[in-house]
Amino acid sequence: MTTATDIDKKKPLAGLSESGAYQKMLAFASLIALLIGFSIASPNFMQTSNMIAILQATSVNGVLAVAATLVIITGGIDLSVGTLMTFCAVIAGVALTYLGLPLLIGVAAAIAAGALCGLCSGTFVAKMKIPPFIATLGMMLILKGLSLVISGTRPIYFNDTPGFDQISRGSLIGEVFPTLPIPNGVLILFLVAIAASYILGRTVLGRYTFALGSNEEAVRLSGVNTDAWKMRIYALAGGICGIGGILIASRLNSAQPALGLGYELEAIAAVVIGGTSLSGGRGTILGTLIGALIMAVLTNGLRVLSVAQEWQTVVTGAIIILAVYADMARRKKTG
Amino acid sequence: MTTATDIDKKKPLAGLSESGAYQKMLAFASLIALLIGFSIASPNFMQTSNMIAILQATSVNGVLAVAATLVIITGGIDLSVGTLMTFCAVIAGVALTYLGLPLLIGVAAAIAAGALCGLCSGTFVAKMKIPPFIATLGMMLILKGLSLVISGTRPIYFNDTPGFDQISRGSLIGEVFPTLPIPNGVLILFLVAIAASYILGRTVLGRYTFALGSNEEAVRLSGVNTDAWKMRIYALAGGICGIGGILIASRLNSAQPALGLGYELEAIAAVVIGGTSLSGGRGTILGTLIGALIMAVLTNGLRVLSVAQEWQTVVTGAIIILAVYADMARRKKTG
Amino acid sequence: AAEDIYIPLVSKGFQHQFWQAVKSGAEQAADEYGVTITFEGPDNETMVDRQIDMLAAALANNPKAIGFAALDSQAAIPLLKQANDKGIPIIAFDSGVDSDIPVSTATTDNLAAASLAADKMADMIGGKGKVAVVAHDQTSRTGIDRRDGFVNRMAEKYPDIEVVTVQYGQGDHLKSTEVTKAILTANPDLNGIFGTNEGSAIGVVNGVQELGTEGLIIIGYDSGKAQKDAIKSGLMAGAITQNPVGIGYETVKAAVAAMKGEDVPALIDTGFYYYDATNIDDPKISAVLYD
Amino acid sequence: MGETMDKLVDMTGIDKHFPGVHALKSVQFDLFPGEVHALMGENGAGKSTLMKILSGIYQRDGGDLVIEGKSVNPTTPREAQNLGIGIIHQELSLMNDLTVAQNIFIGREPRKSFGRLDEAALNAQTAGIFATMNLALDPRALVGSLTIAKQQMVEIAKALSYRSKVLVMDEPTAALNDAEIAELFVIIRRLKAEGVGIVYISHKMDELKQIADRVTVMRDGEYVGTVDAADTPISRIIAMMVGREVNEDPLIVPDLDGAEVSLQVAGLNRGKVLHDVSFSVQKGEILGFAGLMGAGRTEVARAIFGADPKDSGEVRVHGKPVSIKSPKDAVRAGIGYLSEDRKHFGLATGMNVRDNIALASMDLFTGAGGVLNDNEIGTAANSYITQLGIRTPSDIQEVRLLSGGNQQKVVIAKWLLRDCDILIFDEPTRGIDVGAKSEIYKLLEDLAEQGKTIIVISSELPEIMRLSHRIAVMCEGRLTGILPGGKDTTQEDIMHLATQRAAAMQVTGTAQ
Ligand SMILES: Nc1ncnc2c1ncn2[C@@H]1O[C@H](COP(=O)(O)OP(=O)(O)OP(=O)(O)O)[C@@H](O)[C@H]1O
Ligand SMILES: Nc1ncnc2c1ncn2[C@@H]1O[C@H](COP(=O)(O)OP(=O)(O)OP(=O)(O)O)[C@@H](O)[C@H]1O
Ligand SMILES: [Mg+2]
Ligand SMILES: [Mg+2]
Repeated sequence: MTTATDIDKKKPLAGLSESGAYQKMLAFASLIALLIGFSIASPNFMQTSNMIAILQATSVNGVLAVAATLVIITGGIDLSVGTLMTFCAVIAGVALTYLGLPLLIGVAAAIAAGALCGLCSGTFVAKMKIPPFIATLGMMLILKGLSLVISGTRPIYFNDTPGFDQISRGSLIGEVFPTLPIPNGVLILFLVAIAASYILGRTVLGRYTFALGSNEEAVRLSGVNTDAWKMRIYALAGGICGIGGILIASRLNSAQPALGLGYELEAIAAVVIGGTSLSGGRGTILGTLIGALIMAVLTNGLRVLSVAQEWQTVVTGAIIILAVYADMARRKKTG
Repeated sequence: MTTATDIDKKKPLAGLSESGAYQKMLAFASLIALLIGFSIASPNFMQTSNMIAILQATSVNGVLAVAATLVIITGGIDLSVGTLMTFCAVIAGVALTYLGLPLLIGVAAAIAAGALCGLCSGTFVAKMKIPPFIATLGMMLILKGLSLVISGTRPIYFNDTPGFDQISRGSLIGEVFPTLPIPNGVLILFLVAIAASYILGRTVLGRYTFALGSNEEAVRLSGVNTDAWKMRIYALAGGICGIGGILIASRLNSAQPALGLGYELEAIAAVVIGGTSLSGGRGTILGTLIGALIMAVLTNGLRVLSVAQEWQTVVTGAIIILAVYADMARRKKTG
Repeated sequence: AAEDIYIPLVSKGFQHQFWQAVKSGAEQAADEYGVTITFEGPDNETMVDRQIDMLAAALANNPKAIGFAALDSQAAIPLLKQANDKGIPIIAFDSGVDSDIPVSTATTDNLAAASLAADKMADMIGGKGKVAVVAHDQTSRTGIDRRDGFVNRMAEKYPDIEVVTVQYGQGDHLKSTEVTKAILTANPDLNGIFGTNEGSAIGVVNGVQELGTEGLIIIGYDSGKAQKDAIKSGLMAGAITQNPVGIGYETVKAAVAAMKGEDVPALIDTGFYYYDATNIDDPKISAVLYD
Repeated sequence: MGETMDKLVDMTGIDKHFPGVHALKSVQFDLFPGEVHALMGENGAGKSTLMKILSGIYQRDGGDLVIEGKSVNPTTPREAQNLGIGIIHQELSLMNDLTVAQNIFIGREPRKSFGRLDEAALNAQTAGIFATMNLALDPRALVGSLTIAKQQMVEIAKALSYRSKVLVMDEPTAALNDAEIAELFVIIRRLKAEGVGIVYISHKMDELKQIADRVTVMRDGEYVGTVDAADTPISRIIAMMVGREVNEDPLIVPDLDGAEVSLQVAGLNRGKVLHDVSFSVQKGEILGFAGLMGAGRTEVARAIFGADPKDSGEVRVHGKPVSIKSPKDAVRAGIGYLSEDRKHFGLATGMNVRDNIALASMDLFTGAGGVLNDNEIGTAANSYITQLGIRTPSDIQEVRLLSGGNQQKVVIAKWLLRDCDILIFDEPTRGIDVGAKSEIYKLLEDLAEQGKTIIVISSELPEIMRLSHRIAVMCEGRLTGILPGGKDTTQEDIMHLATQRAAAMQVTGTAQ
């Protein structure tokens, strides 16, 4: 007490902020390295249009990765993000095309459906004590099937809803700065990321997200209704997947009911590359965004270089390992 | 310090064995319930030939699930089991068909390749401190690509290696008991399971597998070379995937280089349904076998019932959740 | 009773619109002939062993005949033999099986169809320039045949046309979109793109739309509402269509005939067509298109 | 009835079963406002279990719980909190990834509108609590980066922040040094004056006279009796706990002239935590390490053992230099290290007792093909279970189900089984009951007599003085002196060395 030295005073947030900042910078460094590498390898890579294409390619996976980040910080995992996205797209299709409801209601329905499904997963995990892996794997299959059932295994087109495809493809920014036609989908990703960041950093929900992932039992022993908060986090993640559903439906101007399987691994990969720990308790949205960008740049760059498909896969795998290794090694060095 | 008193010497093994035995029995109960349910629902379900088909369908996934169990008990995860299996099948194809080596050498090459790849993953995890999720995700992609590269994106047929297809398809049991033509693939699965069970339960490697999953740092501070043991476990799991590769290649009489993606989730699902915890430290091979059987029975039963395919997915998801829930609920009741 | 006649169709896929069209043709025939069918296929065309598990489950229900679209031409032979021994006739559809067990095969010649696409493409870009292929799969039979049919034809017949790249989007609309954009980034002077199935073709259209590229000749494969719309609006020059409904229909029809011991032709070519804005409303064409 | 009305807590006939363990057999306990009621008993007697029932974590199987005259049945920690019951758990239960302030106010964060957090208020309120505790700790520090002692202080601050009527302290001082304990007692006295009832659990007998009003003793899950702290000699309380007399043998410093120097450490450096540490220990000697919290004693042990990388320094075992890069090398060289943090570094708590005891010695039980001889492991484990009196239903009980003190004994057994020449014990008796403590002292002395080399790190000066043949004192990462053991050295001598550089470091500290 009195003797408690002043060692701690010197580095107030030592552990977190410093290495945290470093870490983000490092993932960022990998990203920059990739960008530079591809620019040198192909003169066509570094064009505004291609940069915008990369950003747009990030948008859907980025939104899903943000959702996955929330769940992963609680110490869980969400395998259902991909098929939930599809399910929400189908719900939007049913609302807008089959029922002919107004655009806003369709969008709201998709997000609400996402939140509801997230709440289901959350209930399975929190109340029924089913391990998140199984609960969300089950949801992944259920939603995959339901998307097909509801849509009648047919794509639902949004041709009757003018403006729907503009949600993702239009460019509000481009209208103001014509030289920078960044599509709305990218804008939405950033808004989602900022909101999620804010929730994580500044609200009670965010505080409990980290607390649950850090030591759930301790939180429970402190008298917090951990189940209720966990369900809310899963619901929030589900709602974000709903936004992802809107984004993809808008981009394809249709709800493709068979899509979405495999997207979960990509999203989780982005999260982990971004430095979020799968054991929970720590993670950042910024890191996840960078992780998603790394994946998108990698995929795009290899394609622009016309690397043979089979080698694209090999190189992607190797670079994912290397990027995380560089991160690890340097994090270790800086303490 | 005197007496360790009489605190219930009466039930010596109480805590552990009982609930342990219960748990296995419970997963088993879910399996039996499924079998009975399907038998009632369809007279065609409970035929010898269909039971054998179910066993046959379990064999490959079962072997992969056994491999995944080992890694999961250490507290890791192995996403590469599916593509590693394929890679090993391709290696067998190269050895047997392209190089024309003798059968046994081809089989050995496949298993050795598996062990080597497992060792790579293990090195990434143990030495380079890359989270298992990323290390094995990277390996999954690398191996997927390499399988295509090595095979020239074409299936490799084993038509020149007579007897190769008998490894999985033949039936030694059937030769002795003609009414019970259980294919060798199933036999091999059981042999692999027994061996893995033995290793987990009776050898140092197995003991460290559990210890690493329970508290790696404590094991390291006990003077154990944790890195080396972890690498061995990953290598063993890789070798088992090699056996899986032989099984599937033999069953298809060909190495299909694009196969394997998505198999990892099924294998992990079998592991978790079987009661192994994804946070490591606990798990059984018997449980994993039952988990794999539950998946296979479910898939087969729904098909025999001619349930529409989209509903099959929904029902599978729901039953996976329910099976694990029943397990959890009763485990909680029995303490 | 007629309901007892059970004919399972084990397909290569299920969710794609193409397979749904095959399914609808099969159901149509099933109605006509008063038989019960089921239609199943794995999630993607790499899952050879899953398809065999499906075949095994189908056999358990004592079918009278089986329709089978083999993912691998050899892998299922033991099971097919087993069916044959039980006297269950097998009708292959979509692509063949390396065996004489199937009594009939209802299929499209994908190689020839893709060559036709190459001819049309060459014609439209004036016999010279650069083209690319967005294919749906690197290893499946249809993926290989359509890619090779197109690429080989170009190499053989049109020396001034260069196929600059073949890339794969798994038939996933979104992935194919990104693939297309990357191809266009790398090859700004591209003249045409061939998309080898519905998802790939839509992806190409999407990618071109998002980049705002103009003057590109796009040829697609199969149909679907989006592709038809793109052709009508001129975004897409045209597409190859098979006759999926016909494939399904003919498969069941042949199965019923074989089951009754009637003679069935060893090969039923259900044909393919090139369609564009000019003939899309032709009754003959619109009959083989699906939404 | 009148008396029960005054009582804050009245527990009677409390019964609790766990699978395989009858943990509480009709136990009674009561508490008045403004009193410190000590709860004593051997490891595994059921103290923590009884308090967990009081605080809503476990449900009792039988008996009555009356709070302020009302019969209650709290089923969650929150319900107990609402009844005015706060608890400091024996095992730290903190969220390492959160800051100190965030931990303290978890579940009660100051909020602005829309669920927004008021982080400034959070930190200010935490700073306020620390001020009343006279504790210098940054509210924004990550809990995971703190030493165990500071984490313990955070737990205490958290419990205080609830302003409970009943405060349960389950071994709050196990990880604290004397100065901190003194500060804690100031807080306890203040709370007493405010009318708070305090349940105090500790294995440090000397604390009873300082702080307790009444003492209740439990043994084997049964109530033994309640006595007045002031009038009852400690030896009587110990006898109630253990069921027999415990005799303290005096320290006999052996003559080690000419004995082989078995461990020699020279010029050990590690970052900012260790500066040029050199010492040597002889065969048959017990070298004590004293120092304040954060003095770097644990760091020395970990660096020797290879648990952390060292920047420089030489280690010689039996005169021969050894290169120790990992614990594996250390164990191979015959060095064992019992960590101060058993939960994180000592035990695989999900595994059973027998495997934990054998964890460092698996190679001794490994036969051909890597097959383990489980019977031998069981036999060996059981011999230590008997020797150390580890209270467990069997050798295959999971370690996490043992009481804290018994877990500690399991770790000790692990290193005894490994049979190292040189044993470093870091806080070996943390959380161990008096009876067991004296057994462990005897054990260490026996080991030394058998020719083992022993280093004991302890924050309890009496323990250091009771055991050490020589006493090494550390301060701020430096070895400030080595004192002879026995009567010639006083506590003041040790404290003098332990604080020697504090003044100097304070200056450099502020200068930085
Ligand atoms: N959850 C549990 N499951 C099974 N047994 C338990 C459980 N919790 C405690 N026990 C057992 O109940 C008995 C009492 O344990 P408790 O933790 O109350 O002891 P304690 O008096 O606090 O000991 P210590 O001084 O070592 O902390 C011990 O034998 C312990 O092994
Ligand atoms: N993992 C760590 N990373 C950085 N610094 C550490 C770490 N562990 C301990 N320290 C610092 O090292 C110094 C000594 O550690 P420690 O408190 O363990 O010493 P000690 O003398 O063993 O004290 P005690 O055992 O009483 O806590 C302290 O200043 C502490 O803050
Ligand atoms: Mg206790
Ligand atoms: Mg220490």
